[in-house]
Amino acid sequence: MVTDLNLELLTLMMRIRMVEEEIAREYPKGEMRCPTHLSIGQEAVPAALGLCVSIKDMAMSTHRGHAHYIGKGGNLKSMIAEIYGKSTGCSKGKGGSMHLIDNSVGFMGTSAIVGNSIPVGVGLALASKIRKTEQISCIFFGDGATEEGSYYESVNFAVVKKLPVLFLCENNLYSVYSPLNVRQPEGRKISTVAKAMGLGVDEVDGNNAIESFKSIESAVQRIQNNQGPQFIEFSTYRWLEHCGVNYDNDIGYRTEEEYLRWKKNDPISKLKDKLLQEKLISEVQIKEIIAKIEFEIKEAFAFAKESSFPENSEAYIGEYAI
Amino acid sequence: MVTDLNLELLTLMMRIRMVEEEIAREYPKGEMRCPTHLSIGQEAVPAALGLCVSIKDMAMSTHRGHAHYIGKGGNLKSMIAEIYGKSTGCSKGKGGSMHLIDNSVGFMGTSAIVGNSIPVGVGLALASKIRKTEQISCIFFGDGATEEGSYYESVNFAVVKKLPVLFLCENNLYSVYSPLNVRQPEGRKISTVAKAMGLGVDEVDGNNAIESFKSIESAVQRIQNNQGPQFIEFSTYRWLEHCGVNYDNDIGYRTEEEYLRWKKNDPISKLKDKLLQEKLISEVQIKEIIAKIEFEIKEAFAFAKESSFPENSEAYIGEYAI
Amino acid sequence: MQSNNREITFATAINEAIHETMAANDNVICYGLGVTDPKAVFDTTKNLEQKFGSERVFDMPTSENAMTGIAVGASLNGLIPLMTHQRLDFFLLAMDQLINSASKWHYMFGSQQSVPITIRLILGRGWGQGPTHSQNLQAWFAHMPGLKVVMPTTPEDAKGLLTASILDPNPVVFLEHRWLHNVKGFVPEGFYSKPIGKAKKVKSGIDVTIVTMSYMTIEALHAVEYLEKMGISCDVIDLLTIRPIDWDSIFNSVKVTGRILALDTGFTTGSVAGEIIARVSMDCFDFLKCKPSRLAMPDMPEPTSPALTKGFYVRASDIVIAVIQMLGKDFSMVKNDLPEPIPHDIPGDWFKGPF
Amino acid sequence: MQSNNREITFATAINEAIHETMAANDNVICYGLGVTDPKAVFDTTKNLEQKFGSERVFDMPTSENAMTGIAVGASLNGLIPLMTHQRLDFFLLAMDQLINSASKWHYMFGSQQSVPITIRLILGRGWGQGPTHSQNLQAWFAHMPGLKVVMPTTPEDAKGLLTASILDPNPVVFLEHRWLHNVKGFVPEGFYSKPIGKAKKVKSGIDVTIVTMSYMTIEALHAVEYLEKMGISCDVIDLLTIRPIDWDSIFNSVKVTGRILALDTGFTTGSVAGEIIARVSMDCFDFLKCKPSRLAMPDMPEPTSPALTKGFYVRASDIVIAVIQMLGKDFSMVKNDLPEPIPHDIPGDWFKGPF
Ligand SMILES: Cc1ncc(C[n+]2csc(CCOP(=O)(O)OP(=O)(O)O)c2C)c(N)n1
Ligand SMILES: Cc1ncc(C[n+]2csc(CCOP(=O)(O)OP(=O)(O)O)c2C)c(N)n1
Ligand SMILES: [Mg+2]
Ligand SMILES: [Mg+2]
Repeated sequence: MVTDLNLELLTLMMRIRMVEEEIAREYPKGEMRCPTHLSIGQEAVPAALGLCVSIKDMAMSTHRGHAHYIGKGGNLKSMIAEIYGKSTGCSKGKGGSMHLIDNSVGFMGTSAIVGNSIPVGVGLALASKIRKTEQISCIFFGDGATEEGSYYESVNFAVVKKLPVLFLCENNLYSVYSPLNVRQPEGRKISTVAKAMGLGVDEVDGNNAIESFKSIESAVQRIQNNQGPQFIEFSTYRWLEHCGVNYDNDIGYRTEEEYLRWKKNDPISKLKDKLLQEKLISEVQIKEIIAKIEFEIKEAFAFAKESSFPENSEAYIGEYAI
Repeated sequence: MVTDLNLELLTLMMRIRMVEEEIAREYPKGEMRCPTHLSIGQEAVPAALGLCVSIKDMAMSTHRGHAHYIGKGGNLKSMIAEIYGKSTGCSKGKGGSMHLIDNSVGFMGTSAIVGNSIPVGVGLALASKIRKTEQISCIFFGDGATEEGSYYESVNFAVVKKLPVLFLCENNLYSVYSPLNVRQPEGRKISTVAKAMGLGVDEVDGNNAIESFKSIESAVQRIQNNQGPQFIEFSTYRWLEHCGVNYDNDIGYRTEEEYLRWKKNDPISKLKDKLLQEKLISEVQIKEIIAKIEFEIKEAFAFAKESSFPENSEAYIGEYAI
Repeated sequence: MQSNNREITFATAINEAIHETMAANDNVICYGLGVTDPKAVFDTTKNLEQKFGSERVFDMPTSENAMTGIAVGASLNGLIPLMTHQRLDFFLLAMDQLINSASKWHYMFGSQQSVPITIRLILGRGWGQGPTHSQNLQAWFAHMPGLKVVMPTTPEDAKGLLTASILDPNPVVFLEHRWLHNVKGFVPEGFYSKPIGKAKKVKSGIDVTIVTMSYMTIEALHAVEYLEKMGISCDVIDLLTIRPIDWDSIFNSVKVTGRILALDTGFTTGSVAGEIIARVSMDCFDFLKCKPSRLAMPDMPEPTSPALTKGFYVRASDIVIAVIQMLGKDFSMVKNDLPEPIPHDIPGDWFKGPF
Repeated sequence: MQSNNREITFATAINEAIHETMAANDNVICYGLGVTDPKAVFDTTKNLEQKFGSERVFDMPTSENAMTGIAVGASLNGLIPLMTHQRLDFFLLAMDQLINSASKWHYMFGSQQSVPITIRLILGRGWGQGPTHSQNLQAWFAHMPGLKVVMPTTPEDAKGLLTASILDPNPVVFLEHRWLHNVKGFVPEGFYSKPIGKAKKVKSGIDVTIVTMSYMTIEALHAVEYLEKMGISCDVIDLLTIRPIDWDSIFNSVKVTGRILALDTGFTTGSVAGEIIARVSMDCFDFLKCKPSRLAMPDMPEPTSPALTKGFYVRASDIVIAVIQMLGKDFSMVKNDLPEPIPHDIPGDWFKGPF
């Protein structure tokens, strides 16, 4: 059981990583014509969440949503096709990388506006409570989003109404190129404020998939035990530039050393090495996993590339639901 | 010295109360044609603030701004004339009761939008810091305003930049007719969250003028000693209806008992009785104070009533500064 | 629809619409500041909590932006939220959620999900509401793809259109002019709905088309009565919905009259009335017998002092004069015949202030 | 003004304006997300922090609404804040402070204090910006009393108007179209300013008046060049300021040409172009030789896929066709002669995405 979980975590993280890497390889060709925010380095939290909750539970995410979508079990082909702007995309090409959705697995959407999806996620939970559907709403957001007023408003309401919400803050130290200290007081923790607001709170190494899993698991339990909305702050780091697919340690907003330190703390290698060391997994198995993922990715990109573009007339359809 | 302060506090509170009472008496005549929010029962905090800071220090306030304006030393005639919509009003009749201003004493304005004046007050402090004017910015707001996202955004920025801001939260338990518990989690204190956000914090009986004064005095000192922005939560209570001049304990959103309990806790009687008991003041003195204030009020109302209305054409002037 | 008609106020009609719709559909919830308080948002939310319970009807924190996003989220998970704000001005805090989320969700996620929320906004006027309690910014909403925007005048239309708005699968901004809340009219009992996007001809005539909305319709009807006595007949079209606008009704009328006057409760420049003038000028150019005309609020914040709002609002007399000018007749008596009511800053004796 | 002209980009012109103005006035401060980062808001804020220090030039928390209120407060206490947002869409969070505070402060406090703030907003288009990174909502701002709204096209105007905006005693919304940032033009060195509220005739002609703004002026100039070859001459008026609008320039032109085409980068319904059509139809009715015309963005959110934005934008060919139609001539060859550029979703080769 534990072995299975480890393996599943590793596999899911590798899947996220390898998809993002393939996007990074293909992106310079200029066929994925939309702003794209990768999660390389941040795979542990989305993988852990995905394995902790069921597909009836819901997730909301941000501009940096690929990993959350894949973690929650979203259809890979539909995501890649969406980034390519194809009619088979999960949003039919209307939304692009920043607007992913797969309702069939409870991945309810993402937003390109910082902080914007947080209240939407709380609303999902309000409906879950009133309609007694027993779903949990899991809201992903970054450190920057906690500077938006709507974050506090959302937290306050969730606490007042004791809603089944799990707030997942991936603190990767940056908002675009801005380090934390120009945006938030030095020494103040996001989780401390969350706790004072009335949330149940945990803090965890977001590059440790197993610890992240445990933290989420227990938060989910607390929600299910009616202990009210929960919050977890994950420390993590993105390896590539904020938007786009390149390394950018040279441009000067962060140091190569900092990057290397975090790279050493790679969530995937850490788990893989541990499992190899403890002989819970073999190199052969890993190769098999890689092969399987590579195949899936190939399929997904082929699907996306072969899919047709939406008819031009589609642009003028969909203003209103009927 | 202490006696003087006590006397000043008492006098200023009585001034505020008696002005509000006169407004309440005159309002039903229908000549003050604008929404009007009185502060009867909440006189201690505005009086204490006014006596703690100098006129070069600045204050921003809300829809419930009469008391803050008077406390800060705002011109009484101009305020009453403004409520009557006269050209001699502090905003030339353009703003009414909810838009008071007296720049000559650092009373920088009020807003009819909940939470709206909080960031404006922080901006005043930013300029004070950058321009090295040594002014403190004092921001009055209610418990309801702490539900607005802009409050948190403002606090965060003030803490990041260590601005000379004093946040004064008058918690009177209600936002219009809504009690705290439908808006904020039971048991969570506004000051606890403020502290977690990084503010220096105090909590005080906002119906005790001397305690309020001491709390403000020490917060002002901390700001002047570069200890960063400060926050004080004052517990208090308004006696009359939210907007308008009537008692409304009968309509059902709060109990007569609650009101009577708070009425017993009247900031003015408390201080007056204490001073009388300790023989720091005599009934004769009090009568003199009352007579003096009555005279001022009479003058102010006469001024307002005798002042002319603005020319109709004034409505079309002032869109832009030139 | 029941045939049994009764005279009730606009506010009561709103209240009935919510009651009927909540009874008809368990997923409808209703919240907003003051929704459950003793004043019940000018009586429009009376008895809802008692009837439908505090899970479906509740007060909220003063958090306009998040509470709008929460409505969006709740609607994505099966509820049908109706939110109320006592003034449009407060809702400016929620433009991110209204525009970046609600209005685009259906389109940007490839028509998979819709956002059936309704936002009731009350439009202030007069009695010292001043610059930030009186803004009629319907032009903003009417400019936004993905929104529907409803502005009824009569109690009957208000009830039917609020029902339709709540049950519409799209985000609807429902605008109630404060000066209409006590206007009475015949209203059917029971549940019924009226189509969003259909204007209504409230008066037939051949000389001038008057396109109007919400409270301006009241002034227009006064004006038309006066004009009738002068032998001038107007075709009066009450828009009811300002997005999408019922262009056919407008164009058909202008093709008959050849003259158009568009009225608006908002600022003049960039008003919905301006859009109507523009479309009529483009689409009915050959039918126009004289230059089109528009009457809306001055391009100024609304001042607070009653002295400053005298003559500030568009009144029946202004409408009459605009119409007469189109026909090239004498209007020297109009201001005498139709003086501004005294006091000019309240909708009627029922209004005792302060809101 | 120095006579020494050089070709620089729009972005550099913006950067120069800020440098010059900050040097000229110690009270000017400059902040916004990314203002001090390595990308320097598309190079427009380059070297400002180095030159003027981190007290006057700084990055900020992602708190659009409060940071706008903070600008208002700072301006009331002697500073002159310039704030930047990388997209207009993000600024929707700040409508309360812009509308309820900044735009009304001077009026509602009886003209005692003014709010000299400038908000730079960048307007997105193309390259997958999608529904929430591409909104051109200038019509909202142009509707608001108390705001000034500036939308320059050329680097020279951008520099002079940004200087004027910063130093104007009123709140100014300064709109920069992303597709203009790399456009080059002659720009005087040193400090200078151009008057807000004055439109500019960028081409003189007698057949049709084209009223345009911002990036649409580029397309209009392409169109006019083509039209000239056909013997059609256009009077092209670049608005530069959309509140207050320079009506005299427009009316004077229409009185000569008798024909008007208004262009806009925003949604069609309720656009500034619509307001222009409305005013021209009312104020120049007797001069109009044919129905007025308008070209603006479809009334739809902007989709993300490049396939869906093909033909979505108003292009030179559309302008040419609209003009030719007014003159009743044949336009069958236009789409052939002026095809949409490939790729259609970038302003030029310089643009490498993603923003
Ligand atoms: C309201 C708003 N402001 C600014 C932006 C520009 N922006 C896009 S992503 C981003 C960074 C947000 O940082 P964080 O929340 O920490 O997420 P991360 O990118 O680090 O995952 C910003 C500021 C935006 N999209 N929306
Ligand atoms: C943004 C906004 N939302 C709602 C209102 C309506 N309103 C006016 S005063 C008020 C109560 C605010 O309560 P609090 O901040 O505690 O101040 P108090 O009235 O108790 O002094 C409300 C909700 C408003 N003016 N602005
Ligand atoms: Mg981050
Ligand atoms: Mg209160």
